[in-house]
Amino acid sequence: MADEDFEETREISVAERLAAEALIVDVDGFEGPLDLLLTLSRTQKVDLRKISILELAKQYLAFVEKAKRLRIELAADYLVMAAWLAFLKSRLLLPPDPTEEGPSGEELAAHLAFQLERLQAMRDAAAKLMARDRQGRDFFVRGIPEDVTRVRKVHYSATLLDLMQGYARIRTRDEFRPFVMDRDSVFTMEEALDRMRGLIGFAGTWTDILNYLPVGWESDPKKRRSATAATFAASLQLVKEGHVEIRQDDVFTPIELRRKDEGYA
Amino acid sequence: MPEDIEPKEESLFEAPPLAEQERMCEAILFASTEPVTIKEMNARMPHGCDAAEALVHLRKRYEGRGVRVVRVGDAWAMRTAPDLGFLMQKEMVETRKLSRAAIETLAIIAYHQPVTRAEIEEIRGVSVSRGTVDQLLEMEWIRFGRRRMTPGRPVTFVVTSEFLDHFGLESARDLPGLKELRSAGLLENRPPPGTMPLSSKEDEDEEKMAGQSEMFEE
Amino acid sequence: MPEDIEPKEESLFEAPPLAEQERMCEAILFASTEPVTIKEMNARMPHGCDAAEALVHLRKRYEGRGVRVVRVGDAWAMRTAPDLGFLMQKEMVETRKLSRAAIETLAIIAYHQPVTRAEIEEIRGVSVSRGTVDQLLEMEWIRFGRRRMTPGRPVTFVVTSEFLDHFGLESARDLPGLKELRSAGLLENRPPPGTMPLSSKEDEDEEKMAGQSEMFEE
Repeated sequence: MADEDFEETREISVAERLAAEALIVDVDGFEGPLDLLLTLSRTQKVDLRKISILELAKQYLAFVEKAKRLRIELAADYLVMAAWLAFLKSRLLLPPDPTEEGPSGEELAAHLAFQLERLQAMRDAAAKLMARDRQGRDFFVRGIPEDVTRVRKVHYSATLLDLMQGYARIRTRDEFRPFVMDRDSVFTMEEALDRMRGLIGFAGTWTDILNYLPVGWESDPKKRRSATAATFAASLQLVKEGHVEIRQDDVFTPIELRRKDEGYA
Repeated sequence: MPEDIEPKEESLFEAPPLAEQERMCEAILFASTEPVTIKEMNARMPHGCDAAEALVHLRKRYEGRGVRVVRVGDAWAMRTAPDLGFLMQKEMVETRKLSRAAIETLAIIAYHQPVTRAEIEEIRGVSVSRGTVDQLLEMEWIRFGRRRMTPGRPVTFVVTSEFLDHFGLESARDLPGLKELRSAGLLENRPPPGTMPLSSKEDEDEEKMAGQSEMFEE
Repeated sequence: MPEDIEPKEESLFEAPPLAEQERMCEAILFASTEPVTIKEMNARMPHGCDAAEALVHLRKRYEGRGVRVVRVGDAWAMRTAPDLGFLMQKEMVETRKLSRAAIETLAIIAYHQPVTRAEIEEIRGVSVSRGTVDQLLEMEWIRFGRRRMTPGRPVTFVVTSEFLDHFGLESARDLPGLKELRSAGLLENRPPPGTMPLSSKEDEDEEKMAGQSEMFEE
């Protein structure tokens, strides 16, 4: 392989060899193998579209060979490219083997040509871009800009409801107190049951249950409320036990009860 | 770079036409970070230019425009027209809920006006911060009323017509009383039943209404 | 502050005459170093103004003058005429010298956007150093675009409106030679032969083209 390459370098003209040597000296100035290939391709002095990739591969391999002879260390990617170009060269030179898989030498060469053309196109575009009229060099922005002051206007909102609720909150605050059981004004259901069991025997006719409230619990609203609730609950318990009957004619009318006699049932 | 930029050298070129000089003045004044004197303009413009004359034309051109050529000391600059200064502001309106302290203070003033700061504090049970009152004054929802004829002659606060406008009230008397608030279910937390002696509540309302009407009569 | 500056509010006032609107646009653009969008102009001008229409007139008025009204992306700005750059030595800003790698990378991003780092490397044939991208990001000439919907979800790069402003481009479609490069197929991301055109790769290209056309078309 190496011998073959060496043989081929002899076929390259003196001028090309000189050019290759100049390139080697400048090897640090290249941005990788593609950049070097693009520079080499210029020595062909043809449109990039008509470039001979086979020729280019030979040029590149000669360059690498030369560097080796001059004991110049080439970066790994240059050697990878050299190996790939050697492979490409063999593909391009040998007649296509129909049994072989993979892309043909022509396809690979075409892609390399495309890559070179694209890179060159981007370089030309970059040059055109940098040559444009540029801000701060060819045209200028306003020298004394006026600041745009940001005025933050806070708009406070409140509704009539907020206002009224706020007022109500203040005016009723004193009326609140932590919830505690006021034992002395609570009449329990057990107490009511005891009381009613004693009295039920006398309830032969319909009687308002409020008549069963304990004495002294009618006037104080707090006591009355508790006693009423307890008495009502106790009445229901007595109904459940089958001792009394209960009725209410209409909504909010007095609740009445009477003893349930076997004879009446 | 044209050679004729060097002002001291004899130029073989004629001075650019006046219209061109005007363009140059315009560009220089636009891009300069500070006002430029005629002398400096002449130094920057090609040989033979007359910045003073070009400026006269430029100034005329910008008459009545959104931008003007103005004199700053012995130099010149371009500035936006003063009547368009409002365009240099970017207004951002932010709507914020009034704080609870402010709402309560406002409510007390509305229901009890004219009311002193001490009275507001007594009703709220906490001190009223200067900021809260200032905010309401600034919003023009409250204003100072007559001084109270009591020791110290404290200032009083009353609500304004802007306040009435905002809340859609014809007068502060239209504010619903406590009883109405309660029946409308506006009391956030009802006190537990039975804890409120009915008679005292009624008294309170009556007293309030009496106080209010007294306050609103001139 | 006139109430009618609030664009959302219904105004009782009619919009100012067009000549007045032109003055306003002039003042706004004149006062700013940065390009201003139509939307922002409308927000700052009184209710009912049409900055876009006023701008058409303003732009015409400044044709051939020392200062021009230019479009930068979806915003507008005033800039001195490029032929007068020689007057502005005083204002010249030393742009940081960009390396060849940075310039090429910038051009590739501009012409191929949105483009991934891998694609830039594929085109240049060398790896892109972190510093190069950082420098362009720092200059605000490029920014991150959307992530590519391919394995690894690589980030893409696109150019910014600052880039357009710096190079005096109205939009990325106005890049020099863009059409020719595209019709020559040189903006394609052709996979090397032999690499199986993976479905994901195709997706990528499709998306890329979609992204590009989106970027370059109105």
